[in-house]
Amino acid sequence: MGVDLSVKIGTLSLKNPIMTASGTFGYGEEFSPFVDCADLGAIVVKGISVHPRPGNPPPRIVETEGGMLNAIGLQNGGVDRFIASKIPMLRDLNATVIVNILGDSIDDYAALARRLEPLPEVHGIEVNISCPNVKKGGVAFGTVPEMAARVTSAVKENTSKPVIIKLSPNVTDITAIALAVEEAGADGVSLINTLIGMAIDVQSRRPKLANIIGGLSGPAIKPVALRMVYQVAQVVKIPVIGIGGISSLNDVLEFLIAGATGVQIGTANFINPAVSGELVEGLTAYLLKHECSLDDLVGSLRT
Amino acid sequence: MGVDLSVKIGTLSLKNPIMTASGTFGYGEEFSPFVDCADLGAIVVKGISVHPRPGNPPPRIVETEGGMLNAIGLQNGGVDRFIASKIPMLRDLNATVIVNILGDSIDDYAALARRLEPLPEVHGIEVNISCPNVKKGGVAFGTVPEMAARVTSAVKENTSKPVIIKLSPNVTDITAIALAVEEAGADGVSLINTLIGMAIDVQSRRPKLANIIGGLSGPAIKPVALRMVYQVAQVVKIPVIGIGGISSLNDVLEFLIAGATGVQIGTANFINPAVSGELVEGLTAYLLKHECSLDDLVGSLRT
Amino acid sequence: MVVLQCIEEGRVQQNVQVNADSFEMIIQAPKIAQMAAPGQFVMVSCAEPGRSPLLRRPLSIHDVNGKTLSLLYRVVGQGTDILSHMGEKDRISILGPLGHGFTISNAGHHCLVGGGIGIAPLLLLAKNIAQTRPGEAITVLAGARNKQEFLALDKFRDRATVHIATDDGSAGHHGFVTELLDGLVATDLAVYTCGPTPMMKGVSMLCQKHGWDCQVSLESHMACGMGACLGCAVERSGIHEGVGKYVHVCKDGPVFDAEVIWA
Amino acid sequence: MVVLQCIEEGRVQQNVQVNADSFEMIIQAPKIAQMAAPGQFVMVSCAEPGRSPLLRRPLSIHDVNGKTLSLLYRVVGQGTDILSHMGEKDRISILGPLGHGFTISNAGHHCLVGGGIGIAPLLLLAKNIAQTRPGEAITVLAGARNKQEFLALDKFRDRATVHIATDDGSAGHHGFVTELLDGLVATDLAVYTCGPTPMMKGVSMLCQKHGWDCQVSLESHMACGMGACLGCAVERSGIHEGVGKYVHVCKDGPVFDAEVIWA
Ligand SMILES: Cc1cc2nc3c(=O)[nH]c(=O)nc-3n(C[C@H](O)[C@H](O)[C@H](O)COP(=O)(O)OP(=O)(O)OC[C@H]3O[C@@H](n4cnc5c(N)ncnc54)[C@H](O)[C@@H]3O)c2cc1C
Ligand SMILES: Cc1cc2nc3c(=O)[nH]c(=O)nc-3n(C[C@H](O)[C@H](O)[C@H](O)COP(=O)(O)OP(=O)(O)OC[C@H]3O[C@@H](n4cnc5c(N)ncnc54)[C@H](O)[C@@H]3O)c2cc1C
Ligand SMILES: Cc1cc2nc3c(=O)[nH]c(=O)nc-3n(C[C@H](O)[C@H](O)[C@H](O)COP(=O)(O)O)c2cc1C
Ligand SMILES: Cc1cc2nc3c(=O)[nH]c(=O)nc-3n(C[C@H](O)[C@H](O)[C@H](O)COP(=O)(O)O)c2cc1C
Ligand code: FES
Ligand code: FES
Repeated sequence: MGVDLSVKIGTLSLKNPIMTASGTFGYGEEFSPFVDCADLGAIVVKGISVHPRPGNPPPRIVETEGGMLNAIGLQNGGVDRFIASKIPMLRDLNATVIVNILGDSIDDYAALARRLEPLPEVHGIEVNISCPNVKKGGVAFGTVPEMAARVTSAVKENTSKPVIIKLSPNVTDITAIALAVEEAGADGVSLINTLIGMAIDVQSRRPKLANIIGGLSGPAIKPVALRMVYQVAQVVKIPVIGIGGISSLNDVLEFLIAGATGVQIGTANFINPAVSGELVEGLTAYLLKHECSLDDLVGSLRT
Repeated sequence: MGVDLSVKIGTLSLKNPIMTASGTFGYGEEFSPFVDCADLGAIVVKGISVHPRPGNPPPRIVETEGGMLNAIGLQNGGVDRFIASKIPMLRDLNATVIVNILGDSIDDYAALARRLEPLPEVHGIEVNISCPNVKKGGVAFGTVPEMAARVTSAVKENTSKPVIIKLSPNVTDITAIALAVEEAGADGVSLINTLIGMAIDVQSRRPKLANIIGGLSGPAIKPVALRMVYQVAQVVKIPVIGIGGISSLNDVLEFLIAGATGVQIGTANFINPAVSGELVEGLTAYLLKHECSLDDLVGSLRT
Repeated sequence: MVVLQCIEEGRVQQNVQVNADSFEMIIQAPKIAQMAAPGQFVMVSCAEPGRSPLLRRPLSIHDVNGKTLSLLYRVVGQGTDILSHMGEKDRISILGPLGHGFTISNAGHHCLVGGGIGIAPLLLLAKNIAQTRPGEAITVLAGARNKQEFLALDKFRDRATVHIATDDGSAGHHGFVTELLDGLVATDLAVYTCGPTPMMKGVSMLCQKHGWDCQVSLESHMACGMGACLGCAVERSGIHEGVGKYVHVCKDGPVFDAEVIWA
Repeated sequence: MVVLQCIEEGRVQQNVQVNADSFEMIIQAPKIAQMAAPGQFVMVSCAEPGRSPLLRRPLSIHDVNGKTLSLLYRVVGQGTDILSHMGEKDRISILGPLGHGFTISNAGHHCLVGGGIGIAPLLLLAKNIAQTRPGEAITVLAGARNKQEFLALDKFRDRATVHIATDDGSAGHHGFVTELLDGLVATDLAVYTCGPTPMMKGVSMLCQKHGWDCQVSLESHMACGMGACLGCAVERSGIHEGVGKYVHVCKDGPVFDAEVIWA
């Protein structure tokens, strides 16, 4: 298309900056009628843990104004089953695949990195240190710089693949976490994961989610995500991947201008399963029309 | 109306749990065509500082999906002017008045409490601790438990009026801050203040707010506010006042069920200036219809 | 089973009120209409992408006629209210057909049990059975709170014997539709049901008692409708380890063998 | 100055397209219509309270006839797009009348300078001057990008002499409307202007040069429209301490003496 959209995250180079966000795109296959995953910068698959997780009891999702709450509970079949049943399919998709991992302990993260290391189908690892849904695990790592750094080192020590640390927005100072994981060797950071929220059914006086609290996503959180991406991009040297309420080309451009090297599309996949592919085309057309390169755009905020 | 809606915050007793949120209701006068302020639980007036503040340059507000960003910059005429020009008017409104105060230093907060102490028209003080502590390199008082506690004690030492500490949601653990200010003698906590957010105009590549970042309010933040109110109500014994995206009776009920003793209406005043009065009527009607008392409702979440 | 699906910009052909709170919308959507099978559903947009209401709404495919698709829906909240205000020629984005629908049983007698709006997915099923199994008996048992609430019954009458029950006795049997089912004398019977959960549970219990096979069409809140978000989980009957604990309504269902859910 | 205002559930009487991207909406809103003064505005809802688009939209009062109010608006985004789709009998929540409008000067000759959609608030002003100052000269200078863009000119013609200017020369003076103003030979002139900021600034500079008094009608993003949120601040001319640094368009304005803004 006569315009270079490629971006680099550590040693990994992506066709373009448009990725899909973990947990919102399954393992890609469901979307094949709508997107050719090979056209995307990368697909980030649903979070994988060492052992299978049944996930939370229903109800697991509830709509809110401009967004949605989810409490899936990191349901997944575990890494063995992922390798056995999903990897072959991912190979056929021909996509750049980033595997999102999560654990209850540093050892879990290390073990997952080790298991994925030999697989050529896995091009990069995104480490979820921030999922708000499970009482155990997740949260703590993402909210304490030292812990976040330790997870990062543990993963880095066990893989040669580029490692992206996915940051939690439910913190006082996200730049402190970002700097800590950069220091610990992260090849990139992605943000934001969901904001912790809640909804109540007034008639029954029960939480609308069986898990009581859940993760808020969608356009409602975009202003918070954009602010955090801007703040983090100011302080780190590694690539920043923007996530949060991105649904349109304009949203993508806002995040790039704020300093993101790439973006991930989450909740928007549910509303329009073809959106990620459309955004690749839209961004290409925009750059052609305005005769500008990605570099011109990234971090070009005028203040 | 044959139903008791009164609630107590420290020594202050309010007609009902419906208040207006600081900065969204002016000093009450603007709303007199729409609400009789005397019918409300209280009106919380725009934040007051020791010295006048011009506020931020425009643009100061931008709409987002389900919410709005504001960067007013705490514009106010200073405490002297407030006492000279607003107090007489507030006296005539016959309303229960809570004055919201803000400062750059512990001394500012103490000074403000002292100046307001003699005024019978001031029934309570709400302390906005989301402001940067200039001496401490601009870290917001509200983000560090010790600083929040020190502000609280400083204010308590200088007033006999009930003191409500208004908490910032931009923290890792809001319960830690809540416990710290309770320990320091706060009579109540109100939450949440705005989430920090940002928006960018893609065409000009400039921030949509001259201040770059601003505070996100409105329905978009309701799930986060409700979650924080629920968490704080679990751990403190003092009254919790819920704030964040409340526009309807259903919203009010959600916050009460989550554990709030009272609520404040903010952004919704802009969309319907009569909303606060309507919510008092709505809540009254609801309690009558369901033959339940406020106590039955508050904290009645079934989990 | 891989289902073909697409997003189609449908065109509203008509949108008529059919009772106090329900509407039938007929939409030109040739692609989806052509692929649709009984018991499948679609996800319809109620706003521009990114605008609220944010999520698509799942609605069963009520009927198909050539290039058109019919949805029978009850107005219960913001999204369905927006739908009810749509008019001729309006565009509506439809994702579908989705999910695993009804499997027509080899039993010689088919009994379709619908409660309230649950009748919606049963029409296309009845048509399909009549067409593919000429001569086989089709019985429709429809339940409603009252006489006024019944939907689409006439469309069933020329292909099935229809019995009705009302909670208030204003028409047909005074009581639950399950009581009508219990009264059926049949050995070689297949039951297909959609409606309120308690009713469907009752139906499947009866079927176990009588040894009839039974398929139930479930509901659950959905974000994606295509197996990606895992939001639509419902617990399986029996004890299961790990991921096996839940099935997903949008992909494994919405139609399940009753035993999978209740046993 | 205390302005009386209210929230009124207006009723759309008609909503007609008047050029490529603009509409005129006539609304039955007797209370507001009765209170409205030239240069004031209303805040209209584009959605149910609490739904997005969340904030009300500020629109000038273009005209008033008995119990009806007229709004002349350009479709630029989501809110105005929603308005443009409203039809007869639709309800629309209106807050107003708001703000400080035009003050009719004692000068014998009144010049109304409008650019693009900025013509909107000038009609009611022209009518008002004609009515309260019979015999005084009214000149309207209207600017637009091209011939097709002009709005409401005919409504001015029977009360004022109208001169037009277009950027592309497709009608009237080929150039800026400010050039027409500069060409006016008058001593006892009062100028009232609304339009793009650069134009209004140009107008007020000219007025200073000629010694004419000038009132400008400003725009600013607004949340409340009634002086409560302080969101609509614009900087005052000159150096001012503390709160004096800004004026607020919704309350101190939208109409200001030009010197207050530019000097
Ligand atoms: C597979 C399937 C098929 C369905 N078929 C039909 C049908 O043919 N006719 C019909 O009238 N209804 C049907 N429903 C229910 C229908 O989806 C809901 O009534 C509708 O989503 C309500 O949306 P709302 O915005 O009007 O209500 P709101 O309460 O405002 O919706 C809020 C949120 O909750 C979700 N929600 C609310 N109720 C339900 C529900 N019962 N099931 C799933 N999600 C819900 C909405 O999708 C939305 O995300 C079906 C549901 C499913 C899962
Ligand atoms: C006092 C006053 C009088 C006005 N009178 C008229 C009129 O008579 N006719 C007319 O066509 N327009 C008028 N405007 C401008 C009009 O308010 C905006 O065009 C409109 O708000 C755009 O809303 P939107 O949702 O279509 O656009 P969007 O860009 O989607 O709006 C996004 C947000 O920005 C705000 N916004 C966008 N543009 C403006 C603007 N120029 N001024 C203020 N807020 C803006 C909107 O209110 C909304 O909150 C007036 C503005 C003011 C302040
Ligand atoms: C249903 C759902 C499931 C998710 N699962 C995961 C997950 O397994 N791992 C993870 O790191 N993030 C997960 N997320 C978070 C998203 O990847 C993304 O960070 C968040 O939704 C914000 O982006 P959005 O507003 O575009 O959706 C999930 C989000 C949703 C809505
Ligand atoms: C325009 C505006 C100005 C505000 N000014 C103040 C202020 O001066 N002091 C304060 O403590 N909170 C201030 N707030 C925060 C509100 O009081 C409230 O905490 C927040 O808006 C969340 O509630 P809401 O979603 O109902 O608006 C302001 C909010 C807005 C929108
Ligand atoms: S709705 Fe997303 S998996 Fe079923
Ligand atoms: S718009 Fe709120 S003060 Fe002017």
